[in-house]
Amino acid sequence: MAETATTSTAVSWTQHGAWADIAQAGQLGAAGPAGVTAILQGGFGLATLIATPGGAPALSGLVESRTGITLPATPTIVSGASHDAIWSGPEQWLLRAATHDGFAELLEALSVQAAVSEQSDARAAVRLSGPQIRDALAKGVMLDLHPAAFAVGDTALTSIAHIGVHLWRLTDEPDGSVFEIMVARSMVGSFWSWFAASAAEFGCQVSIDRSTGRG
Amino acid sequence: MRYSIFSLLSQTLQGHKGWTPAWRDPAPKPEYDVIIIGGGGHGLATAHYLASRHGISNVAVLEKGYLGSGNVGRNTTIIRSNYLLPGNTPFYELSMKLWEGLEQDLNYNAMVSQRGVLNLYHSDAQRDAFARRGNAMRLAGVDAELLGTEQVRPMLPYLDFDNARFPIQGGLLQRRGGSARHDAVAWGFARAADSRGVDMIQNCEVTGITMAGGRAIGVETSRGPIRAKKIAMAVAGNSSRVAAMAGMRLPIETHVLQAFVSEGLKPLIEGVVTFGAGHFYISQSDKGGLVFGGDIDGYNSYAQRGNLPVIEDVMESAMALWPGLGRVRMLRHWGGVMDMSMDGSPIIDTTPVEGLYLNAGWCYGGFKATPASGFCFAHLIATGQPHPVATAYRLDRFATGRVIDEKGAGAQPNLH
Amino acid sequence: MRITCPHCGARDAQEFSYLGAADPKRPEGMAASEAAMATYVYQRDNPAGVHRELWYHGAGCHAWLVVSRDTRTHAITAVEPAKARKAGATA
Amino acid sequence: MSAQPFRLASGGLIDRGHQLDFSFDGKSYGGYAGDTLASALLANGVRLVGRSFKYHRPRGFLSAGPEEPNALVELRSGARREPNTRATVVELFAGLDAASQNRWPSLAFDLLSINRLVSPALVAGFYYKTFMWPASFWEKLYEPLIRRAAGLGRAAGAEDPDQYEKAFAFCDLLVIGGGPAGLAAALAAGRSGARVILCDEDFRLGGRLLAEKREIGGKPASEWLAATLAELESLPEVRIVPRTTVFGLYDHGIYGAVERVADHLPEPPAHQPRQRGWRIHAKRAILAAGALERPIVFAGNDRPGVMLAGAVRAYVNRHGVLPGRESVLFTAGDDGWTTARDIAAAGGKIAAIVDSRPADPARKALADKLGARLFAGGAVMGARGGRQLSGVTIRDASGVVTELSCDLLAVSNGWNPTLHLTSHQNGKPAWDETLQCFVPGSLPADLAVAGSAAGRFTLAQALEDGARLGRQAATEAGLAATASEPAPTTDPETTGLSPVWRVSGGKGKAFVDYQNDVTDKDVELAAREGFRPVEHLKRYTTLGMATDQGKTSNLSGLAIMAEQTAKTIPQTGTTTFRPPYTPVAIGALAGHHRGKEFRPVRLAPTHDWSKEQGAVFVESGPWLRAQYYPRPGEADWLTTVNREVKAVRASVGICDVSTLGKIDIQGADAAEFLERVYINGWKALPVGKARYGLMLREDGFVMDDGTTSRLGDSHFLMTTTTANAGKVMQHLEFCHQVLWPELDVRMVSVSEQWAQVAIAGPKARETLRGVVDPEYVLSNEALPYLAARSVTVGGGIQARLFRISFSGELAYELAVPADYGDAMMRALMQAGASFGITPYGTEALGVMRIEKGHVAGNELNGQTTARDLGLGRMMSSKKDFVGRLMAGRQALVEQERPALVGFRPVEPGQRLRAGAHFIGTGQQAVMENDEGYMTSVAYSPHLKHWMGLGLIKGGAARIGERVRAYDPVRNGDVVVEICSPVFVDPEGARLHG
Repeated sequence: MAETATTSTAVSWTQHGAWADIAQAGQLGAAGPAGVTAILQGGFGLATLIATPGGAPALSGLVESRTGITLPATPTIVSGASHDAIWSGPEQWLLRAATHDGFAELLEALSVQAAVSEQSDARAAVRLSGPQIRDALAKGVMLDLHPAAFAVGDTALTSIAHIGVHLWRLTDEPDGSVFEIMVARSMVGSFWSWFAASAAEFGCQVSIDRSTGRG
Repeated sequence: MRYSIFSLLSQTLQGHKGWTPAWRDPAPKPEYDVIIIGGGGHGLATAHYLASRHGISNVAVLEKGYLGSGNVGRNTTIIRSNYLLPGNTPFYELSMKLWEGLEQDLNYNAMVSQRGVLNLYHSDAQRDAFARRGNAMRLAGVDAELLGTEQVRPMLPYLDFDNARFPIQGGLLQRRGGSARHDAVAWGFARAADSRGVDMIQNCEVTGITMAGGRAIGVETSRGPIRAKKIAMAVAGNSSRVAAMAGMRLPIETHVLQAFVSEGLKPLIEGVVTFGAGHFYISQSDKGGLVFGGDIDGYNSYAQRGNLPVIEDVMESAMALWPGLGRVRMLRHWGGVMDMSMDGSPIIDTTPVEGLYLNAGWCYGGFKATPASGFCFAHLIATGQPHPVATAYRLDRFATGRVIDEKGAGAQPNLH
Repeated sequence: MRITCPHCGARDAQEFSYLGAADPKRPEGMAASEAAMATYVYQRDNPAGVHRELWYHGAGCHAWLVVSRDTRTHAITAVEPAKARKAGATA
Repeated sequence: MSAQPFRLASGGLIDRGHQLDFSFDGKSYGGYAGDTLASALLANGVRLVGRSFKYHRPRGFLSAGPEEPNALVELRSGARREPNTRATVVELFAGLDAASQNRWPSLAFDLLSINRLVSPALVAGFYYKTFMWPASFWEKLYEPLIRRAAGLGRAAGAEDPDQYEKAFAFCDLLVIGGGPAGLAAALAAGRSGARVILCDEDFRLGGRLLAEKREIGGKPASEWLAATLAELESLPEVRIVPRTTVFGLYDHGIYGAVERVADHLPEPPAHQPRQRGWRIHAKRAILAAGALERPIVFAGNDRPGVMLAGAVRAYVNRHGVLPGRESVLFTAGDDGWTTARDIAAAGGKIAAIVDSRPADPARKALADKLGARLFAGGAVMGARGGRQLSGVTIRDASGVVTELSCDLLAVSNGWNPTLHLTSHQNGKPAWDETLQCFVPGSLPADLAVAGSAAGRFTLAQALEDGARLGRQAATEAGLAATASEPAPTTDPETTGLSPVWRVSGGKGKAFVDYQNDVTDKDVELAAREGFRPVEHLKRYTTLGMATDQGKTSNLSGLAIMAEQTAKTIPQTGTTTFRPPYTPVAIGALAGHHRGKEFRPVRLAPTHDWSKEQGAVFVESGPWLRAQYYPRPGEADWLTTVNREVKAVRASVGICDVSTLGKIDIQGADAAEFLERVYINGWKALPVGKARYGLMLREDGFVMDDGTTSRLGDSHFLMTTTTANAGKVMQHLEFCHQVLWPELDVRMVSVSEQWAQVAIAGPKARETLRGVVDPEYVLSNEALPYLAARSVTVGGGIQARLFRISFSGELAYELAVPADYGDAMMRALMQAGASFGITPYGTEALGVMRIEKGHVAGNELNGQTTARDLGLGRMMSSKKDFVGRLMAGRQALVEQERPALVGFRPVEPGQRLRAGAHFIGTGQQAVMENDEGYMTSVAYSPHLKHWMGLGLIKGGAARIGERVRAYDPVRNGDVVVEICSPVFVDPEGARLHG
């Protein structure tokens, strides 16, 4: 058979995001005003950057020149207009872009100063808020998330219910603190099972961030 | 005095006033033929077999606390000989045979109870690994049966067969496995050894090993120096500390293992059941308490206590195996210090120091080994030769590569 | 137990996995002897007291740490990254 | 509904407007909100609630709290049945259903009470001395009888229908106990802004204040309590958690606690757990758990109606229940007199007060005022009665014996500090000669003890300790302390005490440990037989081993042993306590993790697609993988797997391999690093090529294998087995950070980023052609065996293509970003539709790898060497690598080590099984003749017979020889022929096609 017999255009290469078939929009648990709000994230670009030995300042400078943000030296997240740099180990970061546009080129440019590994599809992310979000998270997070102990911009690699997570605190919104959690894609089902059980007593409003057309 | 239903009835008529101490409380003599350091199960058993099988009774057992204060009194009382490797199986089977005759040998009811040990498996690969072990047991003359779920279900109807994360597919059963009353084992050996003239010396801590010409000739203790022709160490989790007194380093780390008991319940479970998809094993004592445990905490410790992560891990496994345990209450938990060897198997051997003998590395399997450990250690001390079923338990096996690694976990004690 | 990771801060010991003694040094290179390697792999001080030991922050930053901990009380007196220690030693 | 004949007309912290109906042993009763099951039963005149463990003696209520040894019931029914539940701490709810336990057929007529007839023989340790003859009778006869008789309540066994959860909390100060000391501590610290958590096991805050008529600041204590609670409520950083028992203290300031979220309700409300297990991280803690009252050992001291004096006060003052019509007080100190006063104040009759201390005019005057006969210097020698107390025998100071009728005997012998948590870190309590009790000994640096728990028994001391230690904790947490206020004044109290450990001379059994039926005679026997160290005493007599953990018995036992051995109590031993403080439900510590949620499950990015295809999934470590894809009409799994294998070998199949570990390794020294972790060479591997690698543990045995590709000069992609992905990552980090930090090597797992699929079979290339964008040439020349390339698929989607094969066929692995995994499978199915493309699962994968003699998990079992697996020649002799030296040890290189070969049944129809051992033909099946074992087997549809891989002594040198595959545990004994481990296409023609 000739190599050209079939072409890939015959099938539409639809993306099947990490949250597909895991969680749906709507209220879960107790009815009434939701104590917890969850917004499932998708559509972002994500990559691991590891600096060459002693090369962290240079890498940070390069990242800054391209994105306007520097790389944090401590477990924090630095957010810019379109990118976040999230500490993920000594001299190691996750660089997140709001969209995939130009992301591959950015990574290509950074690879002169860093080991770059694309992780865009490797994590599921969820943004969490609401008056009782800390009570819900306390059922699995082994960290002190009190506002004084875990400030805006703090990040932590830890585990919840035997599942490795990366979590951080974003800028407060009018109704309180906002957290974001990233979890390995393969375990998002078990993560959600834990989260749904933990948030149920407070009522949880779940929505999907479709701003980027994915989710 | 001899124990029997007749002595019990006769004492009952006398208001139990005529019972005598189970063992004497002698002061240490200046010199013995053999000193056994450690009045736990293995040390006491060694004393009993030295006296009863080898006629060596000028023996002192030196115990820093009270008799049986080590792991023999803080384990989950399981006895079994379901081992895989040829270095182990005959040894544990000898132990099982000694358990089977222990009450008559000691004139003491240690409540040896062969209600079965069932290791559950949860995958085809695990089934095949268990078949390999079961077949090895059969080759060594040990009883073993491989059961499917259809046989396990009626035996243990409460287990989670239908909604489990790791479904139960069957189990490897050793019907002759079971349990024994742990304290009674120590007391029975102590009483039997005492009756043959062995001195059991409590509150006597060894603080040094006296050397002369490269040879161990005695010990320093909290009750003064004592000389001996042969000095035998049976100190489990403290093996490295005592060996260091003779300038030795051992292939051993000391770890904490926790154990748990529930409130007393009417009979729920007959034998011993182990969960193959986590670290968990459970049985029920004659008093009704569920006795259970799991993995070691996983770090070096002499503290005799553990921490919540392992406690929670054990409880999670308990619920995963048997969701009806949710409302059963854990009454007490405690920790014992384990002499974890680098390949997970024990050492019964002479040492580079002449006159000094080593019995160590029992990991968390020391209780079931108690009779054979004492039997083989006594044989080694008396004859200078390893007992035929304990020839693999050499100290030099780590250098030669003749390791006995049942789990294939490598040189990392907390994985065994 | 809580271990204060020099990178991440105080965390439950559950986030870490334990390897063992930190002080034995691997005999490196083709000239190393089998006996020396066997000692490195198998022989341990196993002290009842302060123990320098390796822990891996597997659920956190993936750093290997050298923790000084008293095996009698579990009290931790120092935690340092293994990488820094080695770098310091060879510098 | 019956009236509540023992309920006082007024008073108590109960809501008389809120009646709650409940039942006990099938009979209905009424109580009030605020009652415990115990107080409600006592209000109804029910005093017989249980039978004892060994002698089946009738038992009632001794206490009003967690120390209760006697009043254990089965609470609820069906799958919610909770045995051994202390009625004294069960909060009453409407519809509560409880039953007595350890009796048959009924509580009142318990047949096993005939044990009493033989009880003289059933002394401590009797079973060690008998049941030895004949040997077989122990397990066949005696033990089953003992087992049936032992145990108390019946567990449900069936699945617990309620949910549990865990939670983690952090605070500056944890206060354990919500009595006056704890509340004062929380207030003092809370006012400074400290983050405080206060846990109390009771459902109502106040501790002992609830049971007493006391004054604080010149006003009833209830006013202080209300004001304090209100202020605590107003402090945003103070959290009060009632119904929560702090059960254990663990390392580094971590406390275990259980919150009974819904135990006071018939069933947990929707979305609520029954209980919540807390792990509390506290910078400081204050133990303010109060004290437990001590009974006195005398004959008949277990009769229903003999109660602790403080418990009587609790029932009277808190619950409005006077649990007797005619009372006698037996006290060794001042505290007992309060009970007499409160009984009298409630309108009760005090027939007599027996005070063990010498005559004292003030006490005489008080007794007169209460209308009670006083026996100064006297003792209660015995208590009479069957199912309930009917009278007592009193010996006065001169030895004259008096018989009195009564239905309530309140016993007061001082209090033991509730210091249990101070023991949990190996702390030893210290004996206080003045107080005649054990007080906390050495404490962890971050724990302080306040009030009665420290042996400071007065209310004034409790308030003072709490305020001082609370302030101190706040200061130590770095907060500015508030001004120190003087502790509020209290009404006066005296604590004179001269404890009485036992009264001899009475008739009948005198109990030390009620629940385990340990008597004073048992302790004497233990002393006589040499079981004198306190641990021997406990273990020999079972003293303190019951569900109450000796809360009311340990000290009496020690005291009697001390008396027997002419020693003091501290010389005899100390009472130490192990966690938990009170028993903890297993469910609460497991939380969410049961059933399917026991451990997280990992799903491949193609999972939904496989599900759609009807796959059967199998647990593979943490993963669920597609095992096979049955089609309608297929008789069994083997039919399906045979079809899948045949389809691959004949045409093309696809199988998800996303679960393999993938580690991105970069850096100038990446190749050097691989040289050191793998046994084979890597420096010469060209960019764009893959190579099979094998790594050892440092002890020389095989750790893992996989294919590693060179994507760039300093960029490799390592694959690991599914099972070992995490372990290998940890190992590589170890090698880098600990062994060779000087190397420039940087690695990160990218396992989750890629969906990877194997496309195998003669039509694999043509299928792939339909998926990979046309500009990439896929010919054998352009993309030879072991090529590794970046390509695009679907019109520009970045992908990686590897020409590697586990099946021995022409095969590729294609990896795309995980979001496209689902689409990749659909595109491949469409591209291969005309070839009859077939999805296959792990079973078919396994068949084909065995047909090719590839090793996998069953062979990489941690006990095998590279040589054992026929891979010894891969070991480089030119470089050092992990495991090199240890792999050269004598025992690892011996010729007689079992080595990998293939096996086939001599009778082609016979089935092989992994785990069978090899025995030489004609040899006996004994251990000495054991030559090895079968590691993996499968049915080969290609060969049309079973085949196996295995390790056998002599290995390949024995090819052609026949041996027995001995499998007695499955009744198998098959003669097999040793053959090459490569069953299909040994020349590799298909691979390179």
